[in-house]
Amino acid sequence: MNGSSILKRREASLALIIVMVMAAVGVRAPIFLAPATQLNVLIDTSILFMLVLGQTVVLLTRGIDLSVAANLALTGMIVGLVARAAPGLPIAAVIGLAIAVGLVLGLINGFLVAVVGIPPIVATLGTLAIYRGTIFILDGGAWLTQADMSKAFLHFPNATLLGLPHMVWLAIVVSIAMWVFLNFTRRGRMLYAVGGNPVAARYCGIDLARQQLLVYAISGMIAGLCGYLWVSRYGIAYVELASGYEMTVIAACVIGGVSFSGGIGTVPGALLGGLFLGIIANALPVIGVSPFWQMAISGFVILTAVIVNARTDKPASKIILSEAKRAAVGPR
Amino acid sequence: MSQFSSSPESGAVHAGAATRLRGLLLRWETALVLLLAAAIAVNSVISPYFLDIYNLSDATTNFSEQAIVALPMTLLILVGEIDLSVAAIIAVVSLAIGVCSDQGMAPYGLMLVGLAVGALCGAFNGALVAGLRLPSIVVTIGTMSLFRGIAQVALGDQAITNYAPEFQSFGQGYVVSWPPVPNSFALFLGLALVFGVVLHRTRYGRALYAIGNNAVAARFSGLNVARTRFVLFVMSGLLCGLASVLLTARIGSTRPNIATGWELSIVTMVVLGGVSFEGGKGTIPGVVLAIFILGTITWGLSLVNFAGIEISVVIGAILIVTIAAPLVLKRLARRFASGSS
Amino acid sequence: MTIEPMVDSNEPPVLALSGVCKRFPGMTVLQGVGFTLRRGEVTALIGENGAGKSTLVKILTGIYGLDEGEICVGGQSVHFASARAAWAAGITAIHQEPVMFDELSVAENVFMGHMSVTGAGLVDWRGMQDRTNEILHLLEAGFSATTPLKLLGVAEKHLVEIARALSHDSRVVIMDEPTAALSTREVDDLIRIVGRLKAQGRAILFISHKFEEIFRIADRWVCLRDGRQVGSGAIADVTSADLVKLMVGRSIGNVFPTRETAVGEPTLQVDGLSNATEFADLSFVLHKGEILGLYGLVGSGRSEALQALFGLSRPTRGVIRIDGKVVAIHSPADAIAAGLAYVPEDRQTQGAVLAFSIVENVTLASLRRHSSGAFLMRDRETATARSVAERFAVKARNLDQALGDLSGGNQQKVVIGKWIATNPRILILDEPTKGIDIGSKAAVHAFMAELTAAGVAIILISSELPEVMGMSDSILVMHEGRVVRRLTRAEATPELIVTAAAGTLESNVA
Amino acid sequence: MILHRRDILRALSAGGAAGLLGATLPYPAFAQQKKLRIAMVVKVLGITYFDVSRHGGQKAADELGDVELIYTAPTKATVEDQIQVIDSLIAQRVDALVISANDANALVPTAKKAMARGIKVLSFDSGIAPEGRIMHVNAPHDDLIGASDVQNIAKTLNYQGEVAILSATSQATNQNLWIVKMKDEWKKPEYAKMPLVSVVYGDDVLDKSYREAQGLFKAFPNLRGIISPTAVGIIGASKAVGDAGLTGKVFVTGHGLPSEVKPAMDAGIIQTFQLWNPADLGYAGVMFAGLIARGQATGAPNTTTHIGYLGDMPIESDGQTYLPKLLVFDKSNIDEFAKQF
Repeated sequence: MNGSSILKRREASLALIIVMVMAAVGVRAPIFLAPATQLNVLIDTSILFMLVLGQTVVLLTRGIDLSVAANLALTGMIVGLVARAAPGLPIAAVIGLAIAVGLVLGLINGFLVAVVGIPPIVATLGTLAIYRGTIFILDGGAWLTQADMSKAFLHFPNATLLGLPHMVWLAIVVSIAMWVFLNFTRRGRMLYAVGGNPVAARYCGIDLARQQLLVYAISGMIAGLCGYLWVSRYGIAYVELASGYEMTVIAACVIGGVSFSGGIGTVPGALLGGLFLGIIANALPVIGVSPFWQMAISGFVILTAVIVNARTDKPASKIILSEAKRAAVGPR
Repeated sequence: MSQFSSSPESGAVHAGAATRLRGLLLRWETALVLLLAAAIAVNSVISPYFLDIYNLSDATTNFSEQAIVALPMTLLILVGEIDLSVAAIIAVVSLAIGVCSDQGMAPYGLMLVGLAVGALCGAFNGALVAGLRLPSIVVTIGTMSLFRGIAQVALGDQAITNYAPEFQSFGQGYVVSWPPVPNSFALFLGLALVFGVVLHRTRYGRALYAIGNNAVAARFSGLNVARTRFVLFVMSGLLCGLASVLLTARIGSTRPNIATGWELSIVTMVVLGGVSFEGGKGTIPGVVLAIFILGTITWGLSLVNFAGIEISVVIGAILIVTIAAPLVLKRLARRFASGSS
Repeated sequence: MTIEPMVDSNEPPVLALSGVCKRFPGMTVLQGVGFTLRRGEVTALIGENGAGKSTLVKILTGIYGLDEGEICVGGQSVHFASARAAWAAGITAIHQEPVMFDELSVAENVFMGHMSVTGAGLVDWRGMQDRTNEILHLLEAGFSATTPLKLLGVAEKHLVEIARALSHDSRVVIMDEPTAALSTREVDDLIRIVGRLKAQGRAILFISHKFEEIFRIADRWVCLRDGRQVGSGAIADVTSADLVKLMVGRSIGNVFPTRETAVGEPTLQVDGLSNATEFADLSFVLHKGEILGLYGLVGSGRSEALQALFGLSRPTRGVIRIDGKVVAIHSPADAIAAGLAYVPEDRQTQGAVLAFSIVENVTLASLRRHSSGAFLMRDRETATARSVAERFAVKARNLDQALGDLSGGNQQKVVIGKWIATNPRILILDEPTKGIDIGSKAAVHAFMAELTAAGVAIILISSELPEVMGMSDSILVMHEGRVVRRLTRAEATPELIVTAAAGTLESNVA
Repeated sequence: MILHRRDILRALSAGGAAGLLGATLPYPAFAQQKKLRIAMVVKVLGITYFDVSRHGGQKAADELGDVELIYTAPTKATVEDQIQVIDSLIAQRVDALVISANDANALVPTAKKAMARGIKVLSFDSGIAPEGRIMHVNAPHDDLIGASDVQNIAKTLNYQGEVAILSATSQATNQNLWIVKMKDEWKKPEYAKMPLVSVVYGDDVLDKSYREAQGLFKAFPNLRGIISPTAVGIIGASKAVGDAGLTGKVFVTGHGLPSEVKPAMDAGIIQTFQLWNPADLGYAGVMFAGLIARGQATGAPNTTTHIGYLGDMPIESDGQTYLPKLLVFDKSNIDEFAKQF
């Protein structure tokens, strides 16, 4: 594996900060540290974990997917409508459908970016509007509620397997799959190459367009899966579902040390970024701090993370003078 | 490639051939003019209420504040930066105005406070981007949360609403009564003129294009790249301040969710105007045309009672199609050229 | 170094090109190119910039397709759809600027695009690293497979590129100006490695502007001019004068202009210029009409020191006097105001704005002089640009043509013209002729002579010994951030300069 | 020069009639059309509650005869978007506007502009400040609602245990008023063993409401009841109770649509909740608007108007009329109402 210790140090420091935050919250409200609460945090953050990983692969190629939340909402609505029309649909089919719909929406982004050549931010800004609007057009703006969904449909995410809800299991599976993909497959390593130096990647025979199609497809599939989970977990689907959530996802990536300039970012880092925001979101209500603080805190943390990352990222200035000579030069 | 001739005729050669770049932009703007004409024509057909001076005047108020912020955003994207915190700055400024208004400050004072707080927020962004050399997209995603977060923390569970009528008239008044030109629209037109002249006629504008195309070469040529970036962020903050004053005065209310999502609408205006994220490409006339196109389409569709979200679908599609069309055409042309040879 | 090439003339050539043509919309860049590469032979590909060498490399590496002609590998006609196909056929290239991945490890850089996988379909990290270490060992590299690339210097990155070529077990290795960014010592190392590749029976296509190297290592040569192949043959049968004549289509007499050395009074005095890590105690006096050569290996701190002088970075110490008065230079703008100009080393990223027209490039450093108030005066700009274009004989359709459309040499002329437009009294030229063709080179040298005659003082940074020695009135040699030798034109010999630059100690320039 | 809006209004009302006529010249037919066009503008599209009120409005339109009802709303519940929607309706020269406001004060200037152009402006459900409307059709009296909310949870909990309120946004006018009235009711001695421990805000966003409810369980381990006087909050709260396995320990009540709340009631998380009939609100709003536009009612304070099946509705001195009855749902009637809305 890439032996860059800087990355590891960054993740360690983020983990440390998270532990400190948890300890501080724990002092104010010990219940926060109870296993049950921690499990709740984990459940609550599972969707964010998966979305952050999807966004990470896109960011690795110097892209961005602003349409994740819209994709999630549209997929959720489509799945919900299908499930309402066919209540007997097995849950595996529902999940398969969600992933398929998400994939199609992701491929649309991929097509616009990789084949047509539209800058990712513009393409996904456009599809963000279109996907959200499509939800409205699909159902005229009506809400789908629990009453429209079958028991099985609603039950799945929270049902447990070996003590953990399915939702957490899915997050774990996606995380491991993504970790293996990014570290142990040729295609995964190629993503780092494409983002790190697109020209060099081309010289290595890597087809940039195919890599781009791939990452938007991955991001789309994950968004689709999360669309079903979101809708079934909260028992609701509507136009503004998860509105603006793309910014939370991107913020988690930034905190997790995934670079916008491509080629830098790891699965553990991204997960820690998501965990951080998840903990903040869950801790504030527990310690009785107004939720209005949440946004300001996450903004502050993003800026701190960026500044810290920039510090550790600075390439060490090329040292030409030998030690002794430098001492002689030194500042006056 | 022919030998550059140093004879006097070269002047004629020069005058006859437009810059490749400029030629391209010219075509982009021509396309925008056609699009605008089409939008106006369609609107006049689908709604009998479209061509009405009062209605058009009302229509401008709904985009003028965003359009004002689109001007500095154009310059920022032109030099390869972006400010995603604009809407959040509007919220913070509105908060500051509200707090001062509750203290009984006079309307002109409120205006100054708005501009000052906006510029301050911009300076904060600028210091992080230009001073610490951080990527602006990340910095402004951070300040976007921070600024709006501050507004949320400070406002908590209240809205500030008791604005003096004199202050509200900034946002609700008209420069002249006939034709009824709202203050905000007049300000936008004036600012667009200033921005256009500065960008296209002065050495400061040339410097921006140089930085956008190659910041390193610009720095090596003696341009102060860091200071320019800083100034642009301050400018962005300042005009967000102005937009916030106008918006707050127009709706006479400050809530933490004021101007939510505006950053994306503003970026859409700029991108549709032909400004490229790669930097160094784009014009003010292009952006102004894009603003009119978006305003016209939005207004036309609302006149036939399209829902806002349906309008945003149309706008999203127009954005993608207008950006994609030249790319696809270029590719087709290339294929045709290589196919025929 | 006495490795005999293993040439067996009965074998089919490793690579054979015939009638290769490539067109871009509106122009033909290659026409009727045909030559062969043989096992264990180094073939030098020479030609002025814009002659089509790079295009040919891109065709051979599968980046471009070709419009006409045929490429045969080992006697078989091939068609490269991608870089991968070229690899598969056993062709790899080492590019002029290392094209690599800073964030990844050396092993990944070597194997990117053709990583081996284990039975489970996962990347075989272990095997890949072992293989890389083997190759690195062969190349006597001082780093390992797991080293992050970003920690390596330019020369080491070239080693990684060579390791990449070896990892493919390539039959054909293309080297596109591999020595452009290397110091003399590193060039020696490279030539040794080329010798070893040759001994292993690989065919090498070596592209260079430096005849000295070509005559050291090449067995055969192929010359391109304006996209056509104008000759080929054995190196032993030609002289450099013959090749120059073929390349430019005319003979160039004396390479360096003769100058009346009329050095005037001191204009720039630098005293103890230092920063913390890159250079220390740089002191010199520059006179009007003088050319001061600054020689040193890449990484000796010469560019860094002069960039600090020009206000691009902050020195920690040092006094700068111009015409006897102390000046404070905190930014390039201050430097320009003080009468300095700096033509940077890297034309593409530091010198030129490629999307700008010739006019816009020429006036970029002197916008204030070309405007009235804040407003730009198009007429004034055009007049300046025209005078620059005429003075340098810039080849272009018109003054509004984008710089990116011009050849490298013409771009460089415009970049130098940009600085002339500031009316500098002191001109710093950092590798002004690096990677440009002979015609442009001569134009630059002639122009330097012209300027000094007019009293302008010039500092010339160059890695090319003949250039430094041919142009300079006096020479400073830098090593590890310090001036280790000061020589007058009369004293300077290549041996003195090279030994001084290499330092007394065995230095490892990373 | 900045003209005050008052000057414009004066100019409009004096010379404006002529101007308006002039502007309408291309389409004179529209000015003379007798058919009444009433626009119903709600807070946001897609809410069942408002869809039900729309049905009520349509019923009123049918009963009035020769009325075209335009039902519209922004797709985001922000006042900026709502202003844009109202502007487009003003431009279409509807005869009356019936609005449920996203911000009481911020709509005033736009509403005034509408009235200056001869449009009758009423608010319903969520009011516009008095100077911006002729009258407001309100839900049942706040004290009635507030008291009933507290009584509902008290009945469920048998007057014992900690209770918290999970509201919509912190600025929501209605919710804040009800909370005040709830607190008044709470002062009564019978609630001594049932303290109010916290008021939190879920912003009418489902996942936020859900998380706030979870936070309540953590912060108040002895919590027994949650009052959520908002249709989104009540769903989020009951989902959180179910998911946390607290069914039977923590009970929820508040306001919601029977069809949406029924699953939670079936699960035993909710025993009783309440709502007025949103159809009645829409019905009354459109009916009043139609009658006022036709000059058959004035909408002035202290007058009484006969509003179809709702009977005589008095407008009180605050310019508001209140729905006469509140619906309390429990096991006995939920199935019947769930079919309706």
